[in-house]
Amino acid sequence: MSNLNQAMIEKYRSSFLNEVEANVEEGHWVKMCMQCGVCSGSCPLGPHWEHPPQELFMMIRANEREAVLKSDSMWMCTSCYNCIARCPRGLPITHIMHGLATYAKRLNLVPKKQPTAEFGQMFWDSLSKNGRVNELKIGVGLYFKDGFAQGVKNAMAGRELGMAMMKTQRMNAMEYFGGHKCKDTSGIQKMLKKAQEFEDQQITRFDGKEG
Amino acid sequence: MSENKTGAYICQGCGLGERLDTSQLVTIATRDGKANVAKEHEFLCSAEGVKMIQDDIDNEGVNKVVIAACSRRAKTDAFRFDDVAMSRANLREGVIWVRPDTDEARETTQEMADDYVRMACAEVKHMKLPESSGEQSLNRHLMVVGGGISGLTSAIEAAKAGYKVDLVEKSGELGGQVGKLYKSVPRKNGLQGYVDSEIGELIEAVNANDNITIHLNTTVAGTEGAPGRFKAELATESGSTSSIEIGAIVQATGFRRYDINQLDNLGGGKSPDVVDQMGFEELAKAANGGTIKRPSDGKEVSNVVFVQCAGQRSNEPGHLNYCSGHCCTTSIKQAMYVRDAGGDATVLFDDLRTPGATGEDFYRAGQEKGVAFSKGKCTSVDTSGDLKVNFKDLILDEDATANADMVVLATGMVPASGPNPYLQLELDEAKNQEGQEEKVVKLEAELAKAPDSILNLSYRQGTDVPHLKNGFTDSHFICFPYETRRTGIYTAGPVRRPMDTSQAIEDATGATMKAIQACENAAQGRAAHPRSGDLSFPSFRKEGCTQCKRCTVECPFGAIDEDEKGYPQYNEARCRRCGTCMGACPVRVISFENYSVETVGQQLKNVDIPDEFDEKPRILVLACENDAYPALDMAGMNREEISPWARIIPVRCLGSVNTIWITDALNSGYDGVMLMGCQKGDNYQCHFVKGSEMAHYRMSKIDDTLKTLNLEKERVQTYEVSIADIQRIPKLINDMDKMIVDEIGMSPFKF
Amino acid sequence: MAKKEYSFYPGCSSQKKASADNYLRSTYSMCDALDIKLNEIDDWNCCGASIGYAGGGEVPRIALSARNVALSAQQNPDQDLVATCAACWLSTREAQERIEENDKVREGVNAALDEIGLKIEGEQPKARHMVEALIEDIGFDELASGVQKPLEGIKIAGYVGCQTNRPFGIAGESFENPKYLDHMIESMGAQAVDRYDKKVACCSGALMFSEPEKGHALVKDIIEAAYDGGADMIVTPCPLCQMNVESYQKEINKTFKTKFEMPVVYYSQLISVAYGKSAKESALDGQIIPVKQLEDVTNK
Amino acid sequence: MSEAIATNQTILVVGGGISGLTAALEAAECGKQVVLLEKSPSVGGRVGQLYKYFPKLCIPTCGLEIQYRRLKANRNIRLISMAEVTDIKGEEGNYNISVKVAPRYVNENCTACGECGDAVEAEFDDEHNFGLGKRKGAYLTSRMAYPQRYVLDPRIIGTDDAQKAKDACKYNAVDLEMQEQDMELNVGSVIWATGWKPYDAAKIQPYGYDRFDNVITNVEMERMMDPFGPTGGRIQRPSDGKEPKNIAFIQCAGSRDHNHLKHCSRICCMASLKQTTYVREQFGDEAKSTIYYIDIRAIDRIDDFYQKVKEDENVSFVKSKVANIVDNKDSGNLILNGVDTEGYNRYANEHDLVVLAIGMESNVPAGVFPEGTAINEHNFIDFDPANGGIFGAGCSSDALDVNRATQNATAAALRAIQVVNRVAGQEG
Repeated sequence: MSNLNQAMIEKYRSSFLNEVEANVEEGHWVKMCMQCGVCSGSCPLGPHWEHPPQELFMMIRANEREAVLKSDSMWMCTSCYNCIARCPRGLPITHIMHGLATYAKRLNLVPKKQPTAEFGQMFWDSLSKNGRVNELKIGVGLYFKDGFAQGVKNAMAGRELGMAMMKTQRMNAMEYFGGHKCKDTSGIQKMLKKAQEFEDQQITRFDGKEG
Repeated sequence: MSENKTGAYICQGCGLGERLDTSQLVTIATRDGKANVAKEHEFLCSAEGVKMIQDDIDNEGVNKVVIAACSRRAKTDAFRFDDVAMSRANLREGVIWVRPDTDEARETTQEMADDYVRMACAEVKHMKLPESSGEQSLNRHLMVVGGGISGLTSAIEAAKAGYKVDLVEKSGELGGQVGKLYKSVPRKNGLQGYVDSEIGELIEAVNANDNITIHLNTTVAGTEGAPGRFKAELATESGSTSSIEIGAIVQATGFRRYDINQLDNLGGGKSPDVVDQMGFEELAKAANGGTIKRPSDGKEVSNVVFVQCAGQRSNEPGHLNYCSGHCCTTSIKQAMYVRDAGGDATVLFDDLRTPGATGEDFYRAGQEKGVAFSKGKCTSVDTSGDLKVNFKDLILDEDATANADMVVLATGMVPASGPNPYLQLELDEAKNQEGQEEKVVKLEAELAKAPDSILNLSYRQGTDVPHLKNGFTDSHFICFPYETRRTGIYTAGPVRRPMDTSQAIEDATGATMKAIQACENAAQGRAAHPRSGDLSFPSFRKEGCTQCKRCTVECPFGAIDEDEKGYPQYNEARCRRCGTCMGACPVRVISFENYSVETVGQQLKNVDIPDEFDEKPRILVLACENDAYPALDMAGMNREEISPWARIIPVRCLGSVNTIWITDALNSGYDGVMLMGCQKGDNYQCHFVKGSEMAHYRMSKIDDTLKTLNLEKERVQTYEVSIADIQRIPKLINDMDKMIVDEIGMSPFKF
Repeated sequence: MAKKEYSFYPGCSSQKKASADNYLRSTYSMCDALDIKLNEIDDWNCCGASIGYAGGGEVPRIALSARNVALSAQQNPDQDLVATCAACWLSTREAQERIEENDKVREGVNAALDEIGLKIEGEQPKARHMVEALIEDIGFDELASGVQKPLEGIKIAGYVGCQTNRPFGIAGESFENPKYLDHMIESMGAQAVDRYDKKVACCSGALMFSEPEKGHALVKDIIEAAYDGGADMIVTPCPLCQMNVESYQKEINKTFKTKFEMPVVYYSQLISVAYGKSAKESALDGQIIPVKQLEDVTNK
Repeated sequence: MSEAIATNQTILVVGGGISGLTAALEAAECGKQVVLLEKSPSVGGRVGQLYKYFPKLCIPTCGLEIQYRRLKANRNIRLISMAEVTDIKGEEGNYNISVKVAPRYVNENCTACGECGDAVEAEFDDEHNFGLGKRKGAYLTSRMAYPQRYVLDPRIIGTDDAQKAKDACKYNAVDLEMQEQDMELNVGSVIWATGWKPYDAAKIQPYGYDRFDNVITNVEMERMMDPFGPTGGRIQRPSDGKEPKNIAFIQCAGSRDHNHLKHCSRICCMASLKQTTYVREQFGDEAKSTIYYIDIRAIDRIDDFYQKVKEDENVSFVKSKVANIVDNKDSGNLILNGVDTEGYNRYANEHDLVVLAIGMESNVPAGVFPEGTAINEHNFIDFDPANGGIFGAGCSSDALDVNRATQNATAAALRAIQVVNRVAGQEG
């Protein structure tokens, strides 16, 4: 899918807003923003956003495609839904942020080593493999995502917590060798594959004005 | 007149009986006030009390009634007697409620009451029941000037109410600016987006209505008369003239387009592809739903930038310093045209102004359609090649450039009013004075730029309706939007203030309401707002008149003309009964039946002035009946203490205060005189527009009089007060008291 | 008390020896005390949680929830689908909404479900959070009436967090100052911290794993505000909140030089204890920071 | 009145605020018979609660005084206070109106001498002051009250206080036996002008009106400025009575918001601009006002007022919808969190007092109008042929300022006159 980005650039040459509207989950809401900034002010991780949501919306309208899609900002969303609850125009901002992140990922534009993107991918991989999430494997994976040495360091630091979790029966070392999973994992995988195919078709088939 | 019979009725209720010696008041009414009948009643406003008075009117021939009880503002339902002159001595709010209930205060409180009874008796003695002047005529016929949306609305709404209308339109067709629009902003349900204009149906309805006569290619060559009896000369382009008689006039002359060439930094006049909103409408109309083609080369427009507030809300020379109110929704509408034809549209705005329910919904509709909105300040439009709009993006805080096939500048509305009538008068005056050459040059230059007259009024005070600001016609624009300064002539639509189509329709309907009301009032000889229903009107004693023209100049409403000999010619139906003419008259020949130099002069003269050694000063307070007097009433309700030396007389307007009252008061030994009127100036609150200002002007010259009398100038003070000055007004009076007692001492003019 | 029955969706964390093992155990204990029968959906799958977007697109994510919904309808027809995890509940509800409102999504989801012989059709089971079921189907008064060991003298900060509260929340409650958890605390005989400032603040959710420093800062404020309010413990309806607020206190203490040792429990534990269940049944042994005051109650 | 227009045709005006008064007076001064209903004990409505009008900073009661004088002088208007319409049936030219009149317990004998008010002990929240102060159980709604007649609070009926009021009155004006009355009116046309109410500020949860004493509404601020109001004309903090010299104004509090009122309430921008001048008036150079806004809607000619306020260096403008407010528990100050969207500046600004520029909620009731009456989703009465002879006026037709409300009410008067003229056969 690496040339999907190029394809989209060509297709929506004049308007990133149209591209977002067509391809980003809930993207058609972006035009409804009236720049009040309540979302930006409401975000718990607000200070860590280089471009807060309302500014991202403005950048989308201003055709600042690269800056938006390569941004680290929407990866700061904790899914707290404060912005949605307060937005006077009813924009599903949380979902739009998720959608932008998803879209950036599909176009391969996510900044390298974006921790939430990496973590999220591990999470997804885990659940799509087993139908359920293996907390331990993700945890360990997270420790080692930046290499073995860093991983050992992280693991040492988190050891105390790990022990506590084990002790309170809230983590099980055996999880690493199997653990919680659905019975019909193959069915789930088939289902997800089909769903993904359907979604891919949407991007390449429709120009966004449809549906 | 022997038939005059005065009845004075003194109330004992609400504590008056306990606080005052009412039997003494009866004696005073009879002895000093010369009342033929004087009675006390324990509860005068009760059914029995009122009946007692009514019986005297019916059976004893009482035709002048003095009610000595509460304020004239209270119990008006009870004390309403037909066909008698009435005066009210305010003993409750004006006396016992502003004085302490103590033994020491008893004597001076009684003196106040005594005086107010004397004053009321004196006043009523000089009052006459207003009678018809014989000028009235009923003419249910309006002239509407201007055939745009406002004028058409006015015509049809008047016709629907059963009135006849002459609709005068300068151009060859009806519809005005709205007629040139491709589509309209809806008047309701803004979410539906733009709608078909209603103007076509409206024109049809006007054409089809038998009550409406349409005059195209026609202007008003002359207008004379007054509400109920206006005469207008209509002149057609071809040179023929006709004359119509109408009861009232609605001026709905709309607006002119701001000259886009003045905005050359925004590309105005430099590229045919930079247009104003009306220009864009013309293109949209030509495209009729298809893609708009740009003027320069006919290319289909796919990207349009709308620049809001172009040459507006700005103090730069040549710009309009106001907001035209409609341009945000208009640009949204036009951006929708572009979106619907498949193009991109960006609106560069500072504050997006789409107020109300319909407005905000329309904004959302524009967003739904994908119109891009950017808070940005356009710095320039580059017309050298493809259009480039340079702007500061205020949200992203960066300089940005947008390419565009076309740029639409949201320029403002310039009111299509007539010339400011006072310019010519000012010029005439300046020419007659020495050393005003500079002013003459300036005024002449201004006049040269002035538009043609619209109404060509034959009024003494000029040809057109006065302006308030920026060429918009004058109105008391918060509570009473339709009070222009020319009674019976109502302006509506953007000539009055900038507005959109929806508001123009409401405005024109409202103005029409006032116009038909003016016809009805004129038929009855009744005053228009704010002294609605007043039947009194000014007249003058010709033999005393010196033709000084003060009255004709000072009338805030241009109601008084001059005859060929220079005598004032009153036009009762134009008059608002403020009495400014009466106040202006140096020889005191102007009066109303129930309000005159005498009715007030006799009141102040009938106050008992103790001699100098009693150390009981007297302070005359002349208080505007609309603001100062109600404030004093409310001071009473709050039991604010007021100096027992004050004697308060309500006046219709401070403009009606004749300096003779001041001189008389000082001559008869008053120690101080206070005038209380409303705020003047740009944000005037005077309901007679100029009354308070005129009073201040006259009083600025009173110092000479004081000097000749050898009196301190502090003894006469003029104040701007408001109805909310419930504590301040008593304090002003008490301060005057203190100043007299502590500083300047008693007047030497006591006998 | 009439027996109530729900289709139960515990979610990944509420599995045996998973991070909210104590939630699962206390929930069963509480339901036993309240005479509620939970019919666990057989072979339920992960909801995708709030972080799923990083790996899966819209349709795959919604398909995950749709599978659970379809299974629930199949296995437990006519029963409300009750989740204990805020994210599970939220994902399910959102998925249902999206399926209802967006034809394209419904088409895609059903195409995916078709691969495993399932389908979303007709009226979907109503997805509810456990607290919603408690409040709406039982009510505070009735909850209070069954209390055997009132939690007297215990002051508790009701930490509602985000996803149980927004965007859906509990009917009739405000987003900024929901009161239901306070009412629940009071129903159990304990005292709720009045004006707990961080009641609806974010614990950083899933970002605690990827952005721990940022997460710790948020949690620090949440605990601090509880101390400011004089709380003995925090109670929460969300497994991620519980985990985030309870388990990082040592690290937070290191970073911020604080001395936090604030127990964080589930409402289900409060109810279980107040209804006379043992410490073990109430899963008090699942606390990383021991909650002595509740243990004391169980020993009464 | 002229013989050509029938005088037995009546126009009903519902609501005695500035719009209803204007509509009633304009019609009556045209010779029409008018019945004017007012729900509360006296007319005047919202404008009677304002300290000053924008942009002239003049006094609202000044205009009311003129309207009252016109009302007192006009015999074509029958004013019924404490009256509410419960049902409208019929069609243009012939409506049957059901009216409920609440007991005032004081008859027309009342001289407004105030003895009953002095005698009664019970006190209640004063509606005129939005509950900021108290009033007696026997009271005059305000100094400007018209009809100038006392009213007994129904809550004292049956208590000793009621008897005390009765005993105190020398004029037999207190009538404790008064009952609610039903009334049926036949009219030709209806002008509906029941105005607006301030949106319930407590519903705007992030601003904590119900949690923080020092968050007030702009209508409350108007009452504070009244020299005889609950604070004696001083702007002060409800929590401690201190002078708040650093005040935040939050625009669109409940307006332009799909969680609350979707419409723009139009007046609030100008109201806040105006109120910055109050702050100046009271605290001079120490006064600091900050307006948090989305768009400043100082529309049309009065934009110059905005320009003037902008020149005041102690007034600042932040383009931002405030995200939330937390309080500083020690000082009672409030910390406003948000983002200044012009250039993305995050702020946590501390202010002494927060004034919510509260939205305007229509008072148009449900279940009163004939089926098919065009009442839009914002609860305003549209101008629509479907409405027959029923016309919304003032803020029953849209969120309007006083000028537009009076203008609109004047227009409504003409529309109603057209109906009764048509009925009388004087058609166009």
